[in-house]
Amino acid sequence: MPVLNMVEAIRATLAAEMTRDERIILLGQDIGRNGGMFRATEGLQQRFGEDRVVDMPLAEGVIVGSAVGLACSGLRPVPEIQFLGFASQAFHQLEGQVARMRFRSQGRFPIPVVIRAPFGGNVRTPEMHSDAHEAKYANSPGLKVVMPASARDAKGLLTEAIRGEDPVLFCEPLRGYRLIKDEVPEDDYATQFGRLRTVREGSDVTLVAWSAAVVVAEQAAELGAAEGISCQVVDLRTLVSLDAGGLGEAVARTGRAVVIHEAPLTAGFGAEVVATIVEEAFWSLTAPIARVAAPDTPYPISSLEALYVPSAERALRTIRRVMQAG
Amino acid sequence: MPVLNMVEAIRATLAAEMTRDERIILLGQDIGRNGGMFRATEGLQQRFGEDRVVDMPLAEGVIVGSAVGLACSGLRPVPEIQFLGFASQAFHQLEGQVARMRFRSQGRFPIPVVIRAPFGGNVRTPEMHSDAHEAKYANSPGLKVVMPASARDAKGLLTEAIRGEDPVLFCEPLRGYRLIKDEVPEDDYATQFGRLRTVREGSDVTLVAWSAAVVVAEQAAELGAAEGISCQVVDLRTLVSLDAGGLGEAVARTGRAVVIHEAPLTAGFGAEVVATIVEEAFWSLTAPIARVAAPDTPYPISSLEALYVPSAERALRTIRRVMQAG
Amino acid sequence: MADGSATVAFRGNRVGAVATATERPAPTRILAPDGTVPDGSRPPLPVDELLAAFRLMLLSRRVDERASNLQRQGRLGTFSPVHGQEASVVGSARALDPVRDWVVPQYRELPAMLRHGYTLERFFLYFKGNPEGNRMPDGVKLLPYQISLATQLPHAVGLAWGLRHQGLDGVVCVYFGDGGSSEGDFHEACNLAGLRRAPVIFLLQNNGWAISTPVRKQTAAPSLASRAAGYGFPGELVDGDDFFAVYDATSRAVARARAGEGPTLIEARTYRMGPHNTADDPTRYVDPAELEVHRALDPLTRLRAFLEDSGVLQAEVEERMRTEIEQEVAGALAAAEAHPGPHPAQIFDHVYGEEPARLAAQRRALEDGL
Amino acid sequence: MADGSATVAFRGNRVGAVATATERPAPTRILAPDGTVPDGSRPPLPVDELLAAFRLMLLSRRVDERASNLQRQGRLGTFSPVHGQEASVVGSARALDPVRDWVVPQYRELPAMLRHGYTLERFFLYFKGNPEGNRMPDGVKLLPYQISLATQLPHAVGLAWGLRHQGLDGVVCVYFGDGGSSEGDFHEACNLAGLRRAPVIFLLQNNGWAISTPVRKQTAAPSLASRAAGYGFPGELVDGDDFFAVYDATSRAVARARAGEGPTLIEARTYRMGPHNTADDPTRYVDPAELEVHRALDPLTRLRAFLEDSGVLQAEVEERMRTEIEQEVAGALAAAEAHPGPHPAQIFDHVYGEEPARLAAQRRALEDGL
Ligand SMILES: Cc1ncc(C[n+]2csc(CCOP(=O)(O)OP(=O)(O)O)c2C)c(N)n1
Ligand SMILES: Cc1ncc(C[n+]2csc(CCOP(=O)(O)OP(=O)(O)O)c2C)c(N)n1
Ligand SMILES: [Mg+2]
Ligand SMILES: [Mg+2]
Repeated sequence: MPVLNMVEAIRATLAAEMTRDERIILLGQDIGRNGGMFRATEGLQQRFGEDRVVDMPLAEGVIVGSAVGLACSGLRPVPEIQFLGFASQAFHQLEGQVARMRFRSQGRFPIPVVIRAPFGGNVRTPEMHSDAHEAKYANSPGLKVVMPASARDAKGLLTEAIRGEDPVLFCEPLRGYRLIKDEVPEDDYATQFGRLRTVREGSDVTLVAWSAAVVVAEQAAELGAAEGISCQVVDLRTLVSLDAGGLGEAVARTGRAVVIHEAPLTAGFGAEVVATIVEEAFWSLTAPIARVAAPDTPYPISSLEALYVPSAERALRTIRRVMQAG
Repeated sequence: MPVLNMVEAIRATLAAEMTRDERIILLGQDIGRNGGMFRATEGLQQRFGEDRVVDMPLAEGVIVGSAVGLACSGLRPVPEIQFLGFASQAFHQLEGQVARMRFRSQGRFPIPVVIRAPFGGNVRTPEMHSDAHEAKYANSPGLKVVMPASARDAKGLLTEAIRGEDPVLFCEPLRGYRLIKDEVPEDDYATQFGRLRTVREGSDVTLVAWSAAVVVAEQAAELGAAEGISCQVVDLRTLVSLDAGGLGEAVARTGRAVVIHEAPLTAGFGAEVVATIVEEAFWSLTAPIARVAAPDTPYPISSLEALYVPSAERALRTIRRVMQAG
Repeated sequence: MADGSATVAFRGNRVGAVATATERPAPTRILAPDGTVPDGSRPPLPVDELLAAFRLMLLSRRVDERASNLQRQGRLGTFSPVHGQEASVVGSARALDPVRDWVVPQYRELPAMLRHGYTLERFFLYFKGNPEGNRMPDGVKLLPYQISLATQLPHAVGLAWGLRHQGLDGVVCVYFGDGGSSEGDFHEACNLAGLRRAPVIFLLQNNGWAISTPVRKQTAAPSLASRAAGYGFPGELVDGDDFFAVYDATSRAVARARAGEGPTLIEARTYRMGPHNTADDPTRYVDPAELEVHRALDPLTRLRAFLEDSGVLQAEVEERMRTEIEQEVAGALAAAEAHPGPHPAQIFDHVYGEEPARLAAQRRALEDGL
Repeated sequence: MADGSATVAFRGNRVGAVATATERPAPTRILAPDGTVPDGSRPPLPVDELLAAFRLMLLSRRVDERASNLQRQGRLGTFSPVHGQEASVVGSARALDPVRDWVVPQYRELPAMLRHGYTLERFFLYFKGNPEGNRMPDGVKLLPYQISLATQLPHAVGLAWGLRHQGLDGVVCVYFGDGGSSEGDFHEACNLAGLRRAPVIFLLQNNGWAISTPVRKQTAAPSLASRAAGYGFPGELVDGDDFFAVYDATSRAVARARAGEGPTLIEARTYRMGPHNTADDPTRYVDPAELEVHRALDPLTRLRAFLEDSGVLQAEVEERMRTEIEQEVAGALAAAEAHPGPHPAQIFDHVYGEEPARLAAQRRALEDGL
């Protein structure tokens, strides 16, 4: 099986799906000749032409908003927002339009639109480029929110997203584009939404994460192992659809849970994970569930980001605390 | 003490603060001659002039965005967004600009801007007018999120918001504008953020709510009392700043908690409440914390909204379940 | 240059480059307020087309009255009358071909929607709170009502672009107001439309008001049509109370779009004769004198005068139309009132194509709770 | 009218109302690319002003080089050079009065910021990742860098309006690019500025590119300046590589704004000679021939030629400037490198005026963890 990094897996998947289905067109800033800021669309304009890989003007609202109309015309647009932070400019189109057109039209106009957007810290970008906004979109019914943490899943989940009938916000970890590398099957497969992935088995505590934070969780699990703490690591993969049952079962196995994410703590998606665990696995809990998140401050300037984004060391401190509790 | 409804309390507070501080100016759609959709600014333009009560063009982004600049010039703007759902059009200015200018400028430019916006269901408005988006803003560091549930608090919290140095999203319950009526002291007072209010004492279960859902919680408590369930009701009042300690104490007293809110369940602020309770009062819990929220669907058309918005009956069913647990 | 402090003004080829716009342009007009055609041209429309248009305007006016009454009786929710804007809506809609063209509405364009294949029954259903009322009949080329102002403009551009991408020759006509034209979505949509030469017509109904905000507080632009220049396509200001002027401008825009020449912005200057919606009290902010001026420009009266003068419309014909309309409205209302109404679980329908497990559980919980 | 099917075209007073804009207007120019003034007028600026402007352009060019080198060495973060746009930035900035006027930057206007009171030391600090670098010195009338494109435009309008509201006579000059001009914020800001006659200058630097997107893929508008008409204020297209043209247009805009006549949109047509930023590789998308054309229009060379021809600038004078600049840059860099660097808890500073208890607890936890 070939080993690909995440951006390669995404590029290959886009190419494969575009070959399979003529209705797919890509829209975004600098995605054509320049191949995208991170080369996710490199070579695709040459291959599929300017009509299917479209350089868009600098206006996120209409990148997303025109995708709604393109979908109504029968196409399957896959817009890219250069950085998830700038999807805020399109927030009204995302939460109010992309997410609701099917409902509003009582099924007449499904919106099979996949919005790709990178995000995530520790890559020394300026303000707003790293912001983890997933919770806002998870609280926007009608949207699905997908956050792969491996190249294999990037392919499987993107395939599923593109072939599905529902709008998907597909968030890609900036730092993982090149750093995350794993074996990606060459055959055609789609990874069902709503099923978490057990990344590592463990018996003392369950670490719950998604996107690049899964890597942090794995590192923390390594550190924990060195101290004799056995950490299970689960990757949620899709926040909507949430695998509530799987989450409950995973935590029930260890009785303890730590959630790790890059977004600020308050009202981050970690809160939903805790609430879901409480609903699904309360009686098996032997310690309070803890969250490791960014503090409730805006994403800081580059020299301070290593302290801001949850690290394996910070996660380990919390894991220790949870192990001592109860 | 005079009894005022909520919109009267808000109007009186705006007038009092504008009299006290010349730097305050109001901006919004239809707030002048028309006095606002719900008459919150009725008579204020006549009294303070067109320069201080400004009818704005139909563009939420620049209503919020120009407030940032007005604040930088030394003024204290109080923009109104006609319905919180349309703040989505200004989302990039709210979460990216209003919330962050102080941080970005390292304190040089504080943004003492209070954005007022009504929301909430069961008033038969069209799509988007009733949406409860508070969780998205609570996950936007730099903003404070305030949600009064009584006329007295509307005055106290609005006064505090306007006099403070921080940007505040001040959400007003549409249904409560006229229905919520209580005694409002005539003297000058400001209600500190970050302190929940105990609305009703009770010993079996703690109901946590904010804004119009507090009324639902009180009704549910009444229904519960009839069945011999003693419900404590707490009103969070400010989501940011969150009274985490007070919340933990309140729940510790009963050992059980039910959170009630109007927003869709997944990643709603109820999740944060659960997570916070777990952090603050885990060992005193005798049953899983439960959430009563809207389903994970867009706000529906008027004839279906009574089923969508949490009702006292629905809350009661959950309370019973929580009482039977454990 | 040693004493470079001289203060003579610069000269340059400044003239061509400075764009000032202070003149208020006059709207294109074919039909005078008294129903005559001053330049003597005979509007080139077949009689049946003229009668159909007039009938649709009459129907619209009647639905406004009926629906307002029903709303007062609590039999219908809040809705926004078309009153005063009939020529603008009908004149543009009838220049489209419902078989291949699309209409993207805001919420004040009922006759355009009807002409395109929407039904009065669904209209009543919708305003009685039934979500089915916002499902456009299959095959009908209409997007649903849009509550969030101007958000439909990017949709319309995407739709037009998508049609063209697929080699279809449809044109998209998107409606919005003077208020909506201030939203960022207007700008982004126009700019993209220009770039992609999308076959889209931006039909801006400038009816003088955005709720209580008069257009002079909405913009300092002497005309909204003039904005098209900033996107590289034509803009046209027409008398929106003149059926012919609107029909003609739209027809030309359709022809341009169909021929691959791209978008057009049409500003139809009209007037909202009624309240913003049935919950609004315009006496709080509308100057009665201004209203009187516009009453004299009533688009329906104007077209009737022309049709009567040209011998196309006789009193009996209008009478017959009115009777038919009465029956049509009554029939649609009865059908809507006989409708079983939405099932509670309809809250969950059509949210997703593939329903997440959590939502399915919520659906079951609701059904159990009933 | 019986055979109303005739197809003669309508006639109306269509002419005045149709706005088409297909001609590409020529930018205002005073100084020819060879440094001569074709119409013979003597630019009315004092010698010391001319030398100060030239020196600032020289400084900017030098900082670009230095900072690019430092970035390659890993001593500085990614930044966006001004290279090619010096006349546009300096010409506009020097027409402002730093004592009362404000500059609202995007991120590519270092010389305008320096002229207004920002320091090179802070510039280096900022791009070394120290948040202090984005704190404008007290009293200096400058907003911080803005990363989110075009979001600063509404701020600038609010600021200008606020100054006027308080009876101050300051003018706000806000910078943005051809890319940013496509954002909805541009439209909403311009429209409000027109309505409030805000004393604001929209200084649009059309440098041909938004990262890899050429301006022809950004808009179909023949000129971006033409958009001003749609907001009721003047727009002017100037040669952005001509210091005098930019200075002159800005001066007139300042005068208008100061006199209460409201906003102006200035499109300075220039060219980005370098990469978008130090992480960008323009060879992927810039045609080398196009770059050559623009190299010949270099704004610095052009102004130098004029100054030398007019006897204002001698080789020794420029040499002396260069030496001073070298010292200035080295001094600022040394000071920035000597700076202790941010304290970790600075993450928490300036988020709120009144810090919520939870944030205070997070601060303590971080400090404990260190
Ligand atoms: C984005 C948004 N902001 C505010 C509103 C509330 N609102 C509903 S209608 C209206 C005025 C619309 O005016 P205009 O666009 O001129 O259309 P008209 O009602 O005159 O047909 C407003 C402010 C809304 N529906 N959407
Ligand atoms: C809202 C937003 N969208 C996207 C980006 C990413 N981005 C940074 S610079 C840039 C191009 C800007 O072009 P232009 O406005 O012409 O300014 P220039 O870089 O040419 O000075 C883009 C797309 C951003 N910073 N903000
Ligand atoms: Mg209007
Ligand atoms: Mg540019």
